[in-house]
Amino acid sequence: MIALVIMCIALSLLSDRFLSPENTWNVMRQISVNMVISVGMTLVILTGGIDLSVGSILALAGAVTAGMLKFGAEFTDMNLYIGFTLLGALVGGTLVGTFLGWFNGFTITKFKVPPFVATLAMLTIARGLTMLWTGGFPITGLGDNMAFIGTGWFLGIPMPVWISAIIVLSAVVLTNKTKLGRHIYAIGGNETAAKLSGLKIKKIKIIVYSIAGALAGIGGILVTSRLDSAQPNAGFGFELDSIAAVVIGGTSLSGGKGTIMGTVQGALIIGVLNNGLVLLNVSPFWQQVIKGFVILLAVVIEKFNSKEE
Amino acid sequence: MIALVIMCIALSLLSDRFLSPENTWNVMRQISVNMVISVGMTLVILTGGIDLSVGSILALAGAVTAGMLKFGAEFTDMNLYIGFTLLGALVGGTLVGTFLGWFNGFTITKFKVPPFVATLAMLTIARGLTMLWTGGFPITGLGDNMAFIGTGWFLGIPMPVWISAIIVLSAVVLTNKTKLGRHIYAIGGNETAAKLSGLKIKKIKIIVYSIAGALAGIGGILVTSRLDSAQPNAGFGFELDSIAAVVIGGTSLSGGKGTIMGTVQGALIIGVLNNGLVLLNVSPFWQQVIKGFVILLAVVIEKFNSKEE
Amino acid sequence: TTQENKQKKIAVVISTLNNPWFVVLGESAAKRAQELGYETQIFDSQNNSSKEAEHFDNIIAMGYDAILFNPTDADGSVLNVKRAKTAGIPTFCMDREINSQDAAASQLLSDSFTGCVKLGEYFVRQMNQKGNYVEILGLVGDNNTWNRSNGFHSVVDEFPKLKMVAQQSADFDRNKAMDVMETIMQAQPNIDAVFCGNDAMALGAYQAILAAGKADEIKVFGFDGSNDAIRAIANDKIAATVMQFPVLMAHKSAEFADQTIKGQAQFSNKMPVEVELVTKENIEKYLPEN
Amino acid sequence: MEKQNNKELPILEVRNVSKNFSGVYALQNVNLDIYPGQVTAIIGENGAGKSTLMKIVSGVYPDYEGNVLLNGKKVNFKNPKEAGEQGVVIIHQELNLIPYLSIAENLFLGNEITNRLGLLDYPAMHKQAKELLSRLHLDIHPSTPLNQLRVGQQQLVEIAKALLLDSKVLIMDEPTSAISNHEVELLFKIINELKSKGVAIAYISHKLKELFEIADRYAVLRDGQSMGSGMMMGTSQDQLIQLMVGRDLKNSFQKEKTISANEVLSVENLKFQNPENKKDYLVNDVSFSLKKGEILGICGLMGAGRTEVLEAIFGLHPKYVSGKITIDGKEQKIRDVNDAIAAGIGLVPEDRKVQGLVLNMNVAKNTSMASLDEISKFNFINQKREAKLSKHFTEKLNTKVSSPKQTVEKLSGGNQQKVVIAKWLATNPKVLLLDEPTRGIDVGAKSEIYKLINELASQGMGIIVVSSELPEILAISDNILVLSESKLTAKLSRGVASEEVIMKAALQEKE
Ligand SMILES: Nc1ncnc2c1ncn2[C@@H]1O[C@H](COP(=O)(O)OP(=O)(O)OP(=O)(O)O)[C@@H](O)[C@H]1O
Ligand SMILES: Nc1ncnc2c1ncn2[C@@H]1O[C@H](COP(=O)(O)OP(=O)(O)OP(=O)(O)O)[C@@H](O)[C@H]1O
Ligand SMILES: [Mg+2]
Ligand SMILES: [Mg+2]
Repeated sequence: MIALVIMCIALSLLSDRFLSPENTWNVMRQISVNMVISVGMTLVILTGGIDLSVGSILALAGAVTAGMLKFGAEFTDMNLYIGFTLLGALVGGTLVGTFLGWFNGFTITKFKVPPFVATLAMLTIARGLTMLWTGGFPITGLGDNMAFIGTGWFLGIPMPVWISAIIVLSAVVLTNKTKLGRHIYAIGGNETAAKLSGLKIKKIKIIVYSIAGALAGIGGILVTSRLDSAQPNAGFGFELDSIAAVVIGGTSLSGGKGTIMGTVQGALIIGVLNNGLVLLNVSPFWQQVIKGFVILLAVVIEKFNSKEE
Repeated sequence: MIALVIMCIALSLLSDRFLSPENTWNVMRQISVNMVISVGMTLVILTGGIDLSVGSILALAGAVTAGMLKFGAEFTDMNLYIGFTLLGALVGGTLVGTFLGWFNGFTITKFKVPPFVATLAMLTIARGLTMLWTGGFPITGLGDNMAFIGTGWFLGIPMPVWISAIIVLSAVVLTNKTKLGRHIYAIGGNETAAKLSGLKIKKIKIIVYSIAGALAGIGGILVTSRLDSAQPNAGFGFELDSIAAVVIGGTSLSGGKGTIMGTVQGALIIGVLNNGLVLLNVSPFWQQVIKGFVILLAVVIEKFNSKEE
Repeated sequence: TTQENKQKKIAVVISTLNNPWFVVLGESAAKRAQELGYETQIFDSQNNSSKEAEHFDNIIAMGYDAILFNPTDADGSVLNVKRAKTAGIPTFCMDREINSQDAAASQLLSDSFTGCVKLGEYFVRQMNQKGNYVEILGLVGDNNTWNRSNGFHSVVDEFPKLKMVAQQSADFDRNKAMDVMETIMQAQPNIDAVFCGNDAMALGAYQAILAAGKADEIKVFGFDGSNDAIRAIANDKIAATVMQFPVLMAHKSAEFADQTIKGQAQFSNKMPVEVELVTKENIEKYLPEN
Repeated sequence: MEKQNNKELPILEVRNVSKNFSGVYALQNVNLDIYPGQVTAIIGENGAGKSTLMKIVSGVYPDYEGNVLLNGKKVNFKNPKEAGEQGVVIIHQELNLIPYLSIAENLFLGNEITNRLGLLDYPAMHKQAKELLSRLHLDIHPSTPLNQLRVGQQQLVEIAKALLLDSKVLIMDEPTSAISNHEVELLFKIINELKSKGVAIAYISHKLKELFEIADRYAVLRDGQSMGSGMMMGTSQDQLIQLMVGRDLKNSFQKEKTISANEVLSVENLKFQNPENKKDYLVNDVSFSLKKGEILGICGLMGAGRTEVLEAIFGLHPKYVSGKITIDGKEQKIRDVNDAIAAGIGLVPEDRKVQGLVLNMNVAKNTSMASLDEISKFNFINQKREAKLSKHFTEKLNTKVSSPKQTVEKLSGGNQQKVVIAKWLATNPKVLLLDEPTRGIDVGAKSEIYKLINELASQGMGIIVVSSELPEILAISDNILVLSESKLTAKLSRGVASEEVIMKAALQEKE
């Protein structure tokens, strides 16, 4: 927390733009996709796993949504149907994500493939499927209804921010207030003990990877909607950004320890940093160097701070 | 082992070229860089850590070597000096890698930054430094002596194969026969017990990350030499390939368990697969899908096989 | 007016700085804008449309006066440009187009398709209309890859005796192209030429061919007109490339932006910038000495 | 009334049960009866198969040969949950708790209380948890994360977790291995309450004295086979040992008087500041000395700071420790473990699995861990010397291993403990610190470890033993220190010490 606050104070001193409402919404909107994905990643990492496939799943889900929209639109000219088509496409995209996530969970629990390998394979597979589905070309022109999801405003707040906020809140409730949430922590904390307490380890893991897949799917819809276009190479490298948000947020890669709110902070630190470096007109090459050091510093500050408590 | 053998048999049935001596050397040469990096990665993972920065360190070390060569060449026209310049440049590149690896180890042990975050920061930092050093342009035309390292032959075996073989053998000796090797396994197996037995945890970790950095540096020299050019974006994504080789080779990401020879197999599986898919002229779209499934399959086969024993 | 211009800012958004060609494009644009008295900032989209969208958000929030823009994608970037336009910021596309007639203030395009048509024609002549060739594609999810490939094939596919024996991707990467070419040469003993989606891959492929001792047998064709490739043509290493003019496009775009800001815009909305075929025959023109 | 009627019929019957792990039989045709309202002690050496049998009964291992009958009906539980639902509940030997969850969350894991919305009802869970904890005199808020508790407290939580379920058959697999007398008494009170309610209890422990206090019946396992069963009443300790190990064990820890006049270790004003609270001391101004050949016992209640005394001497917390440590008349600055090793100190830690061993390494490698320098040249390990070293100590300590290449994971607790001791003996220490060296170890192995401690002392080593088992401390120590609330409250010599005197000193500061 303290690292984020220091960063924000420093940036608001260095740039009067930083705290402007536009820029604030900007940052919030920019991190929304990473936030959505990172919520799923947090759950996966809490069980002691990892999911490298989120970026590719995002791309495939976005492409499927876009494809269904265009395909669906061919069937009907009536306004009535368009709404249905949009909903259908959104559900379709999310389901594709969920299914691939489920498949991750399935290979991990059924064949005991290490999560790193299983999801690395899925990273490749889903990317390949995206290429096959799109033929390597973006799918564009998805209509205003679709665009609203990524670019619209509702009650003075950007839609992507609503969506990520709702997902974050649900995840907070899930992790803190539900059985499933406690079981996720239990599995990551001590799998043997969890098993001896009668928890259904396999089922829970499959659910968690499916959730991660579903959220990657929603992330794909957001990205697609914002660009009014599904890009075949969307989401490339997102897995690292997402894992970074989770780990910077204090969640342990060995599982069992961490919070959704920590991840939110991690995503904010990365987002604010990216935004700040651009606001300050740091040259792109230097940006990378500075970014690395600031992340190190932020983590060190948090470490020292949490020790004091 | 069995998965690799099955793959080789299948490929040799599908393509009569696969087992030809040229192609064999090809595969060996192509995996040599990943092999060199993955040896370092294995050591890091054995201690329970991870190193995401190898790709960027590779790029910086390659660029520094190339830069020193060109810069050094300006000073002298004499043949005598060129040899010296080459050696100097090679040492320089390797030292840069070693230093960055040392810095990883330093932040991890001194400030207790999780390895994932520390090396992720280094991934960004080293890439930025590479861009700054090269200005974003490749450094090209490094001379025949330099090219020999990556493309030459010695006693009928390609130089990169010699280099990676020597490194692999040294690492096998290191892990099996030396105190340091034993300590690496002990730390990864049970850090508390290792500490209570008087092992110098911090020192050992710093050494291991430095070795990983040095090997990434050597990898950078190999890549640069092979292409006769240091590319600023060299090594992009190599960390995943390398971790994949280690994990497919049976080393556990939680540390303490695994072997260098396992990693060699992992690197071979990936290398043979890449080679086979191109040999069979599989369409680039399908390649990724197939690659993902074959890796899954390979790991499952190995699992079942090792269970039988 | 210099006084006024001092406060004005121009953003340069480049699809990726991971490729020297785009570094030249970006830096030339920024330099020219600075010469014209503007403050500039370069944004690296890292080949990622979402990243690019973020940059546009930031640029609009920071109140830039114009954007010199090298899009990541013809379709995926349209909304960004429209958003900037709504915010009153004109966008000037460089090198790559966006699929919209009126969103951008101008589009100075280097036409990959036409360039590859020219290259294809030269290729056919060099090959005497027959032989086996290999194609190495760039990133398969990038539409430049397909523009180039399609331009090339629109010519070459007319000649049935020119047979494509392998088509593989090397992600615009020199190292990967070398690996891929090495392997293809194993599967295909008789190759007469290789067409690569950019110069980096062409040089990587050449490196593989050289190591295999087939430098005299296999002709290499690239695309971009990078310095390394020009030198390689001069040294008989590769056969041809297509010169695009990043500096020209960058300078022109910066000047258009300047004119627009000053309210004296006089240029047409969309203009192709000629790309030129570079071969042994006309190499003199492109060598750095000249 | 019904309970009364059932008293003479077993509620749980094990009939000809066998279990093999990849071909090796851990149990063969075992029979066992557990009666309601009675405590049945299951006894046997390490590795006899006690835990395995209990895991079969409680659904952890669903695959086995033979039958298990509950109330006369055949059952085959597929998982622990199913067993729990039918009233068969187990407290596992290994702590099976989740480190980062709170006490309450651990207690209710898998049986959470939810409100009408399906969300967790923390107030209700905390209320129940509090009641339960107070029965065990554990005054810690149920929302405390488990990893902030010490091993003993964790064991109490593990017990509480089982009590939460409405059990008809309660299996306790070494519930007292990490807790001291005071807590054991509490537990026995609870067991007696359960008995009177008609709960059938299976009780496993290596502390024979305990069994005579609490058990009504016994059943003995040896090498996976039933060796006999009967009523505790009228059976002697020697008879039980005879059944367990198949031979007589002489209680041979009669110490020869070999204490020399030379002081090997002296500790003056040892203080260990609590890292989490600067005003608090985990070890408060402790001074004592140790002579060559002396065995010094340290007693105290759970949390008295016994472990901390050893860790402070061993250099584990240099930042927080002050005081003067002298070895062989030379003052030593011990800033880390290496300094301690160099000064001639070895520490056999409290928790052998977490602190003592690298479990997936083999016996030889664990043995040489702290003395690699001696067997290496230019950083290269002389593997022949390593093998010799390991062989020397397995023979000397009579460690049962199939080969030096066997991973320690697969050894029984007693043999694992011997490997840890061997690791320290290999460094040739002048002073050996042993923290709970016989925890979870069977009578046979225990007496071997006592014998070993004696032998080492008679060779001139200075030895400090921390133990919660008073009879053990009384039997082997020349002198005894008692700690209470971080302070030294008594120094007793062999003649003076008795359980009563020690307990009084241990409770001193509390009052
Ligand atoms: N999961 C397992 N896989 C293989 N062998 C096992 C396993 N669990 C136990 N064994 C073996 O079965 C035998 C019985 O072990 P068990 O844990 O039941 O002994 P125990 O009587 O409880 O011993 P202790 O008193 O040390 O707890 C031992 O030889 C042990 O090594
Ligand atoms: N890591 C720690 N950080 C802070 N306080 C601790 C820590 N470990 C133990 N303590 C505290 O130090 C005191 C001594 O605890 P400890 O368990 O070591 O005593 P002990 O006498 O060795 O008991 P045991 O019988 O469990 O071995 C207790 O008050 C405990 O709460
Ligand atoms: Mg047991
Ligand atoms: Mg203790």
